[in-house]
Amino acid sequence: MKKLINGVESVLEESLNGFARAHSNIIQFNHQPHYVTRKNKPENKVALISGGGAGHEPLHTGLVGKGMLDAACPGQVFTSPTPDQMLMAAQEVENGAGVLFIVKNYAGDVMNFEIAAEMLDCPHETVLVNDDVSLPKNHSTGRRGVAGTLIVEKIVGAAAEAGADLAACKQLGDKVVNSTASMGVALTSCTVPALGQPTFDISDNEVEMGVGIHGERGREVMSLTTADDLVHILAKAIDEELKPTKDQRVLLHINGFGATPLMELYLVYDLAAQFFEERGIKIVRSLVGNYTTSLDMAGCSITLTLMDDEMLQYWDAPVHTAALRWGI
Amino acid sequence: MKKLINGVESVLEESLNGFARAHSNIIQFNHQPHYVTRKNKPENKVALISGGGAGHEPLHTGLVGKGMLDAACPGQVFTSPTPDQMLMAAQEVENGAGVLFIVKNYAGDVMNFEIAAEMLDCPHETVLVNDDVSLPKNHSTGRRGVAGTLIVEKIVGAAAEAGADLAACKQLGDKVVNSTASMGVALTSCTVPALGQPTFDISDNEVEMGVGIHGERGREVMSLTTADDLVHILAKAIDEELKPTKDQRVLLHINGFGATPLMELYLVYDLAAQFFEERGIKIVRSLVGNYTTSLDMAGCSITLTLMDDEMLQYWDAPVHTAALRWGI
Amino acid sequence: MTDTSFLPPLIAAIQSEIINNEAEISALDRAIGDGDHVTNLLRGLEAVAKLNDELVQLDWSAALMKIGMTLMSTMGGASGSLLGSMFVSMGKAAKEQELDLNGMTAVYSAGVESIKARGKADIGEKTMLDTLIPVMQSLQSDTEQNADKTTVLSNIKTAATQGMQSTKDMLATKGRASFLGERARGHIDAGARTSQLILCVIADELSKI
Amino acid sequence: MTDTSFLPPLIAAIQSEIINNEAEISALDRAIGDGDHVTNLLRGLEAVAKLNDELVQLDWSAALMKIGMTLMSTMGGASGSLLGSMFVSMGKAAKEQELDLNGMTAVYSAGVESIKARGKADIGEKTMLDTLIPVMQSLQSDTEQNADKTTVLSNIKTAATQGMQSTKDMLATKGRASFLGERARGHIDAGARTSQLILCVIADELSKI
Ligand SMILES: Nc1ncnc2c1ncn2[C@@H]1O[C@H](COP(=O)(O)OP(=O)(O)O)[C@@H](O)[C@H]1O
Ligand SMILES: Nc1ncnc2c1ncn2[C@@H]1O[C@H](COP(=O)(O)OP(=O)(O)O)[C@@H](O)[C@H]1O
Ligand SMILES: [Mg+2]
Ligand SMILES: [Mg+2]
Ligand SMILES: [Mg+2]
Ligand SMILES: [Mg+2]
Repeated sequence: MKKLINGVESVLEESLNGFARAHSNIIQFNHQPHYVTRKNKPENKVALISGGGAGHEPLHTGLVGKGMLDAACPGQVFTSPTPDQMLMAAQEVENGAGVLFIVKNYAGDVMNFEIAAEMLDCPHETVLVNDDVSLPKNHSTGRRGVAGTLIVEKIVGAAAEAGADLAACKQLGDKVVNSTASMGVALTSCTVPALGQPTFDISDNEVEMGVGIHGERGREVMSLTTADDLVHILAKAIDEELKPTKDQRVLLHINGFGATPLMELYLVYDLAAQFFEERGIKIVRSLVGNYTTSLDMAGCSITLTLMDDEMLQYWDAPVHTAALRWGI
Repeated sequence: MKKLINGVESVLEESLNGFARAHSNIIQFNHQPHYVTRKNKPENKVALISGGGAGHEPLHTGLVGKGMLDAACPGQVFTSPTPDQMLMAAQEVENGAGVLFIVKNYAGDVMNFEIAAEMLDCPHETVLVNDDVSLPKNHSTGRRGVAGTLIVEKIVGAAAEAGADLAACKQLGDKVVNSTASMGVALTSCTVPALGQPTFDISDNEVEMGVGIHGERGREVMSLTTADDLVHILAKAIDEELKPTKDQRVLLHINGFGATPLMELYLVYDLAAQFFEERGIKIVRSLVGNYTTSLDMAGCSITLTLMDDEMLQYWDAPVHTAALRWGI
Repeated sequence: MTDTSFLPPLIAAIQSEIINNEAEISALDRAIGDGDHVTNLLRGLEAVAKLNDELVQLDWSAALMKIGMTLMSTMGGASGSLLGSMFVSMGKAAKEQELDLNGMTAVYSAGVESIKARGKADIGEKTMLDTLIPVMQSLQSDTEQNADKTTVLSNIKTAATQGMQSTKDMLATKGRASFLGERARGHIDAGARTSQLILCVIADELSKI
Repeated sequence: MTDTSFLPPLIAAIQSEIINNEAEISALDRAIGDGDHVTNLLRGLEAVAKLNDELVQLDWSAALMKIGMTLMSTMGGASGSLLGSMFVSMGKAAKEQELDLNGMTAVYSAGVESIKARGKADIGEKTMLDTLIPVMQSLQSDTEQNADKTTVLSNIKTAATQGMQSTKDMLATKGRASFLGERARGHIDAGARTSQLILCVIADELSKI
C-alpha cells in the first residue's frame, strides 16, 4: 500500500485536521466525537446534517457551508459514523427550525442515524437517498445512496437557506431523490488504509459494473470495453429508471471515484450528454469531477436529475463550501 | 492500460468536446487547431494565453474564464502545443491591449510559444514560470514550471480583469513567479494513453522525489516513508528557496497529481501548514486539490507563494472558470 | 447479582480470539462486503476493554448497558449499531433478571430481538443473525428442558458454529453482501463468523467459572 | 532543380523505419523523458506523407518549407519546434542553392544551425544535435574534399551512428533528461536515435538515385 500517510491509525484525524485548517473560514471541526459544522449559521434555519464513512471526500465534509450542510459526521473510512456524532452535531447546529438528516441508504448509515434520531428531542426528519439503479427498485435492502446525494444536499441546502421549513425541506429532498438516478463502474478496487491491500482483485481486462462507493464489488464483472459501451450501459439503466420525456430539463453529473483523471471524466460527460441529447432531453446543468469518491478507486458514475424550475433555482443559488462554490 | 476511453487516437478530442459541452456557458472550443477561449471577454483587456500538453487537467483549459485566462492551447498528452494554436488563439482573443503568454518552463513549451510570439504582430510579453525547486536555480535549462502556474494565472488574471496594462501584467507575473516555489513527490507513474503502459517502473517501497508533471522520473528515488518525512523534504526545499521571514503572509497550495485521494491531500496540507506555522509564517490563503495533474499519477506537490496586499487582493478577486470559481 | 468480575478476562479472551482470526475475518468482509468489519469490532472491543475498572463496579445490567453504549459510539458501521443495540437491550432486560440460565436466556433473547428489530432482518438473510438466532433457540429449549451447564454451553457452540456455516451457501438479502446477488454465495458472512467466535469464547469462559 | 519526386518514397521509407523501431524509441524517451517522442514524430510524418501530391509540384525550397510548417503544426513538443524550424530554415537556404553536394551541405547546415539557435544547445548536451552536428561536420569536410557520393553517404551514416551512440554516456544539459542528473547516463537520447535513423534512411535512399 502506497499512501501519503503517517500510519493507518492517525490518517483520518490528521486529514480532518488539515481540512479544518484549510477551511477555517467556513467550518469548524469538533474532535471528540468527530463532526464538522458550518460557521455563521443563521438563526431559525432548518439544520441539514449528513454523514457517512470517510473516504468519499469531498462528500460530506466538503459540502458543509452556506447554502448546503450545517454539519457532517465522518465515520472511520467506509464505516458509518456513530449515533453520538450525529446527536451532538444536531444539538450544536439546531436552532429552532428542526433537523433534517440526509442519509445514504446503507444498513450502517441508516441504523446509526435512526438511533440518533430516536434520541434527539427536537423536530426532525430524514431524507433517505437511494439513487443507485444498479439494483432493482425492490431490492431487499432498497437501493444504495451514491453520487446523487450531493444534488439532494445542494438543492435542499438552498431551500433551507431561503427559509423553507422542515416539512418543505423533507418534501423537496424526497422529490430530488425521486428525480435522481445514478450508476457507476469501477476499473480498479480501492485500498482502505486499515486493510493495506485492495478490497477486491480485478484483472486488467475486467470492470466491476454497478458498484457502490465503499470499494465493494459491483453487480457483475464485465470485460473491459470502450467508454462508449460502458457509458451506454450506465446511461441506459438511468434512462429506463427515470424515463425522461422529450424536452425534459436535466442536470447531468459525472462523478469520478478518485483516481480517474478529469480527461476521462469529461470524455464520459461527452458520451453521456450525447446519449441523452439524442433522446431530446435538455441538459441544462452539469457537474464533472471527483465529488463522491471511493478513496483511490478508478472509475466513475453517471447521475441524472430531472429538474424543474424550483430545483433549478435552488441549484443555482449561492453556495460556499470547500468543494462547491458559486455566487459567493 | 485501463482507461475510460474509446481509443488512444480520439481520447483528447472527445475529452475536449466533453469539456466544451459541460462549460459552454463560459468557454468556446476551437477544433482546428485546438484552443479554448473565454466567452464575453471585455474590450481592451490584456489577453492572457497559456497552454501546454494535455494531461494536466484542469490546468489550463479549466482556468479559462472571467478573472483568469482568455485562451488555453492544449497539446497532445504531455506534448507542448504547436505555434499555430497559440497564434490563432492570440489573434482571436487579442482586442487592443496586447497578449501575455504564460509559459511553463519546458523546452517544448518555451520554443513553441517563442515561435508563435515571433509570428504575432501585436504587443506581447511572456511570463516564464519556473517554480520547481527540485532543481538548482542554475540548472542548465532553468527550473521547470509546475503547480505554481495556476497561482500566476489567477493573480495576473485578476489584474488584467481590473484593467492592468500589458507591462503591469508582465511585471506582476514575474513578481508572482519570483515569490513562488513548488516541489513534488510521486508514489506511482502515470500511464499515457498512447504508450499504454506506465512511463516508469517503481517498486512498492519507493517514491520519486522531485518530479515534474509529465510522468518523468524525479530527481532521485527514495524509500517510501511517512508523510511527515516526505512533507518535510518538500517543505524544507521550498523554505530554503523563498526564505520567508517571520509573519510573512503566504498562500499554501497542495496539489494532487491525479490519483491521490483528497483525504491524503488534506493530511499533507496539515503537515505542511504545521511546518510553516512553526516558523512563524502566516498562512492566509490555501488551495487543496487536483489542479496541476499528471493524468493518473499518485503523489502531490506543495507550492508556497509569498503574498503581499496586491497579490492577496487579486487572489481574492472574483473568478469564474471550470475549475476555480468564487465571488461570481 | 452484581459480580461482574468475570467480565475483564472474558473481554480479553474475546479480543485475543478476534485478533487471532483477524486476517480471516477481514478476508470474509472483503469478499462480499467492504472489509472493515474486523477493524470495527476490534476498535469497539478495545474501547470496552478500557472500561474494565468501571465495569467491575457495576451490576450486570448496568455493565451490559455501558458495553452497549461504548460499542455503539466506537464501532460504527452496521455491526456497531446492531451490537450496540443488542447490549443496550440486554442491559435493560437484565434489570429484571437473575444471572441464572433462565435469566441469561431472557436477556440474550432480548438482545437478539433488538437486532432483528433494528436490522429489520431474520434468520436466513446471511447476517450475524444466522449465528445469533440458533443460539437463542438452543438456549430457549435448554432452559425449558432444564439442561445442565455443560450441555447448555456445548449446545451454544454447536448452534453458533452450524449457524455461522449455514451462511456460506445463502443468498444475502441484508447488508452489503445483498448487493452482490449470486456472487455472495460460497462466502461465510463476516458478522456471522465474529458472532460465532465470540459466543464460543463466552461458552468456554463460562465453563471455567 | 525542381524534381522533388524522390520525396514521397523517401518519406515513406522514413515512416516505415520509425515504425519498425517504435518500441525501442518509445522506451528511450520513457527512460529519460516523457515517452512521447516517437508518437510526436510519427504524427508529424503522417501529416507530411499526406502532402505527397502537393510536394512533388514544388521545388525543393518550397517543399522543405512546406514540410517544416507541417512538422511544426502537427508534432508539438520540443522535437516539433526543432524539426519544424530546421526544415523551414533549410527551405529558406535552399532558395539560393543547387541540389548538389555543395548545396545540400549548405542547406543541411542552415537547418542544423537553426536547431542550435532555437534550442540554445550544442554538441555534447545529449540531444538530437549529437547526431545532427557530426553529420554536418562530415558533410562539410566531404564537400571540401570533394568526396564521391558513396563516400559522402557512408560517412553520413557513420557520423550519425557514432553521434547517436555518443549520447549514451553523456549527462544531459538540455531537454527533459537534464532533470535526471546522473540518472540520465547509460541511456541513448531518443531524439538522437530518431535523427540517426532518419539520416541513415536518407543516405540509403539517395544511394539508389
Ligand atoms: N440488517 C442487518 N441485520 C443484521 N445484521 C446485519 C445487517 N446488516 C449487516 N449486518 C451484519 O453486519 C456485518 C457487517 O458489519 P460491518 O462490516 O462492521 O459494517 P458495514 O457493513 O457497515 O461495513 C455483516 O457481516 C452482517 O453480519
Ligand atoms: N534544447 C534542445 N536542443 C536540441 N534538442 C532538444 C532540445 N530539447 C530537447 N531536444 C530533443 O528533443 C527530444 C525530445 O523530443 P520530444 O519527446 O518529441 O519532446 P518533449 O521533450 O517535449 O517531450 C529529445 O530527445 C532531444 O533530442
Ligand atoms: Mg463499512
Ligand atoms: Mg512531451
Ligand atoms: Mg464492512
Ligand atoms: Mg518526450
